[in-house]
Amino acid sequence: MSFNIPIGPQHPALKEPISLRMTIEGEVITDADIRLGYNHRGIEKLAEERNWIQNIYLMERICGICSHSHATCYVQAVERLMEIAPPKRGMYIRYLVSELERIHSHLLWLGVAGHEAGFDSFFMYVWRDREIVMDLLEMVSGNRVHYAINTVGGVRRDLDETQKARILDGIATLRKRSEYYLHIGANEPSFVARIAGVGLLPKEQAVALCAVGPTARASGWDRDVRKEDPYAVYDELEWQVATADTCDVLGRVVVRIKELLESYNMIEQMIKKLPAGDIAVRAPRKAKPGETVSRYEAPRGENIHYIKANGTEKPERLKVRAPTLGNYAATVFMLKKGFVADIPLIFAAIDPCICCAERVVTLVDGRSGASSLVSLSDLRRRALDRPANALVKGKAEWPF
Amino acid sequence: MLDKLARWSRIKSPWILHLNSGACNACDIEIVDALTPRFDVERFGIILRATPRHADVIIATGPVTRQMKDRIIRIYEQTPNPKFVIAVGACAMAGCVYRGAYNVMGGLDQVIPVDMYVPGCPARPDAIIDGVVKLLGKL
Amino acid sequence: MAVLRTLLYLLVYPGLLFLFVYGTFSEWYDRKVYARLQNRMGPTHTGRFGLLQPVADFFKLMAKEDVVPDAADKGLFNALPAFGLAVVATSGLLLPVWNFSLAAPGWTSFSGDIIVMLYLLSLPTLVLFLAAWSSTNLFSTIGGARVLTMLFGYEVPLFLAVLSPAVLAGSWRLAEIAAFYQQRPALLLVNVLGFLVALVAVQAKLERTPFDIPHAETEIVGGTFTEYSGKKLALFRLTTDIEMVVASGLLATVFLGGFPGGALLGFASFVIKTLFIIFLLSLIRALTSRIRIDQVVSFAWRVLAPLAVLQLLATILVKGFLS
Amino acid sequence: MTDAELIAKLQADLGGRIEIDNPGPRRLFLKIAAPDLVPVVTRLRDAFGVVFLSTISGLDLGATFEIIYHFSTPTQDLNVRTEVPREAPRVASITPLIPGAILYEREIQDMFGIVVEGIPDGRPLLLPDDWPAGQFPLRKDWHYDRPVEVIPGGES
Repeated sequence: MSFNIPIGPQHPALKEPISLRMTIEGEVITDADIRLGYNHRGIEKLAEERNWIQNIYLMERICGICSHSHATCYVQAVERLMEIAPPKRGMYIRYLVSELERIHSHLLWLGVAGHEAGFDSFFMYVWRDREIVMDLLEMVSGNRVHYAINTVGGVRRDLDETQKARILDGIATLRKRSEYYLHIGANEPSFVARIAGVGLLPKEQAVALCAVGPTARASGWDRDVRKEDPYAVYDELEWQVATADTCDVLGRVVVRIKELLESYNMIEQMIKKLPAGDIAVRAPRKAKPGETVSRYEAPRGENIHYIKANGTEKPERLKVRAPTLGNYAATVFMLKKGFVADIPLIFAAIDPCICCAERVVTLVDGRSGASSLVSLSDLRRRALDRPANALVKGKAEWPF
Repeated sequence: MLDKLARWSRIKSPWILHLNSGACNACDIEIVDALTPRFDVERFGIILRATPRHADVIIATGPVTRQMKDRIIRIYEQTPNPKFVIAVGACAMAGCVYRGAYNVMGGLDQVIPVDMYVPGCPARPDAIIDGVVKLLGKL
Repeated sequence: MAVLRTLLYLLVYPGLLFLFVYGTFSEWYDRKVYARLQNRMGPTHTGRFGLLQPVADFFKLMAKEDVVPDAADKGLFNALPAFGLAVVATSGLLLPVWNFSLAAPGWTSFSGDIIVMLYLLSLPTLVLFLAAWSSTNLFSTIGGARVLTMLFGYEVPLFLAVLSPAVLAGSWRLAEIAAFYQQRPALLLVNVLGFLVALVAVQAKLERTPFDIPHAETEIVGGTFTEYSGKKLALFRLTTDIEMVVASGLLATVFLGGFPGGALLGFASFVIKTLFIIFLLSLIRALTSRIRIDQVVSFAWRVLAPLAVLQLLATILVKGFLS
Repeated sequence: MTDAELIAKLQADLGGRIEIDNPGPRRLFLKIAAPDLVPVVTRLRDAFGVVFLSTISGLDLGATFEIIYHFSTPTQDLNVRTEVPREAPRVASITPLIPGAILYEREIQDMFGIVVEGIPDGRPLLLPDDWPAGQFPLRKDWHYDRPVEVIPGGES
């Protein structure tokens, strides 16, 4: 017989209000429906009543973990509208802080993935090491989260020699620990048993459902905005996009740890190449009429800001699309064939930032989706003969 | 003598329930951060519980969005009696940046009675621990 | 005089008072070891080294308002915690700790008490299932179903592993088994494999981390205890603590050669051996992540059961070789 | 391929139906009429490999609503723009072509009241359940009264 279990809006696995409605039979999920709107604060309406500088602080508070990425994406768009070019040193510091934020966000996610799988010691260790990055960020910007280091036309705080040295040796200890976590994440039998072969998203589905960020890269689709649309500093550093082709949660764990290691050597290159000069340039109060789209690679995926200016000091329209929004269609697809025990893991695998995406809608299920999604009866049949497609696990390294 | 024992035990083992009412999850991460080795709240006997039935102290973050309003009231009523509410972060205190938005009620005290406010955007883990300890001191 | 000893036996030593104190102490010990393994401090500010933390939890829950959901059927819902506690406490009485004489089998230690002990230890699992079923919350129903599925997984290997030393000792009486191994400590090495299997099976019985799916916090909220609060929750937590003590006591008797010496020396060896076993249980809890329900059952039948049968085979061979 | 080559190919292929402007490197804005939205998107998807839809932005220009479809490819960022009259804001749904689009179409339905024909699942998404029908927050002419805040136990 089929249950219909509601998960959320208040649930220990979800740090944020979102409501998942699952119809399950026994332990197999046959139908998924996510209802949002609990987090909708009407930011776009608020943004139209604030001038360019005030909007930076509003943009930062869209999401707590990727606050700097929203602020950077917004500031890039405004600088392009006002046609001002921030100095090189300002850009280097801005993207140094964005890489530090990527490290803190990936470490956070790694711990939460361990917690969802019930591996609390891993969660405690990873979050203990995350404190190193939080101290570095606090030293650079004064606050653990919401750094407010961006301003239109550059950065508000400079880096001196002692801070650079502290950042370098903080990164050194973190690199040692991350290699240890890569070893654990990929080889610890009971943890791998929980994440291998779970939340499957083959590559063509990832492309069809427009998945973004590590979720897409774990299915072998190497889309990274820093490579495609290098906006300032990234084309002067040498690094490569981290991908994996196992298309499951294990792949996402591996991709995120590889991205951590990439961020470490990117930061070291940035600090070595930090040019001299001032860090910001004065920005005019009003922006010329026009429109622009700015893209940024947030820790969770591609972040898009579309801004239209009408010559006054307030934006006429500001549209934000956060990365988690792109992954929701993929999540509903992944949930369809999972176990009840996998729900938090699959959901945490896309590293949902529900407050980012509170403008998101969600796909209901096969019947209402587009032709590319199978109809409900077909899903139920495929879900019920789940053991038949158990060979999926054969490919994944199965410790038992 | 019995209620002295009850008071002592209530101070010494406050079980918390984390409630996010539409926040930007910076304060939520700082609350979870308080459980990790550096700030370790288990020293004071504080454990994060999953259901409102087991909780004594509700730690809430976020400006209450209209959709979350009646869910929060329902959770508040489910918690058994000697219960307290701590509003963590500027959003839970008075709506912070979102004050005046069409979909936001502007602060937790518009919905449920709040006992302790912890300021900060986000409130630091040690500020949250200080809030919990001060609340218990008031008992 | 005998009445006084029985009263003392019932109420104080392996009775309620001792089990309550030692249960809370072992919960503190488990939480402290678990925290230290995670580089954390664990409870420190209630009493010396946080010793009184479980006591504080217990009394706080006793003083809390007791909410009974109207959908649940009241009778069962209220009676279960007390019943669970009673079952576990009686199984505690059978431990051969004190007040038994090897020659005359009295009611505290009789032939076949290992079977009664194992049966009493598997009753709390059914109490858990009934608790989940009677509080008609959706999450606890799933939790209850998981409790039973797991029961079929670990029960048989546990019985096989615990009974193989009894087969070697040639008797079903705990006191005699302990005495047998006290005379020939070398034979304990034969049962090491059984000890490991029993350890993992007890970890599953107590629903601790690799097998804590029935009350998995992140998946099905509170699991079996979602609807319980106040006094009933306190009694349930106490039942799980005492169950841990009694189960590790049973393992100590059978695998580590019981508790030699009179009342005092026996008590010391009882504490040391059970703490050693609880330490091993916390170690398993800290080092593994939770595995899914189908993996638990497949693990139990593909790994635990064959090992237990192997252990039984080894015991029979050794027994044949000895006689 | 560079922007210039793409513009040339687009001009040759889609000809009269689109006007192209190129405000910055790797940014292309294509303006098309509402009815031939679906044919152009199909053409873009099959011939130019434009598969990834980032988002759909709605704009209230007073007399008309403007809907911008932000596509992105590994080399460029194409933004297809259409206009819809305010009185009868109707547009065709592109979810059959690109499954990920359903998310954003439901959102512009919620926020602007633009009716998307053929949308597989048109339930309201973002706005709370008790939101009065017919109210569309992101329209310029929509005003709301701030929820009055009462200070607990004191003057409001």
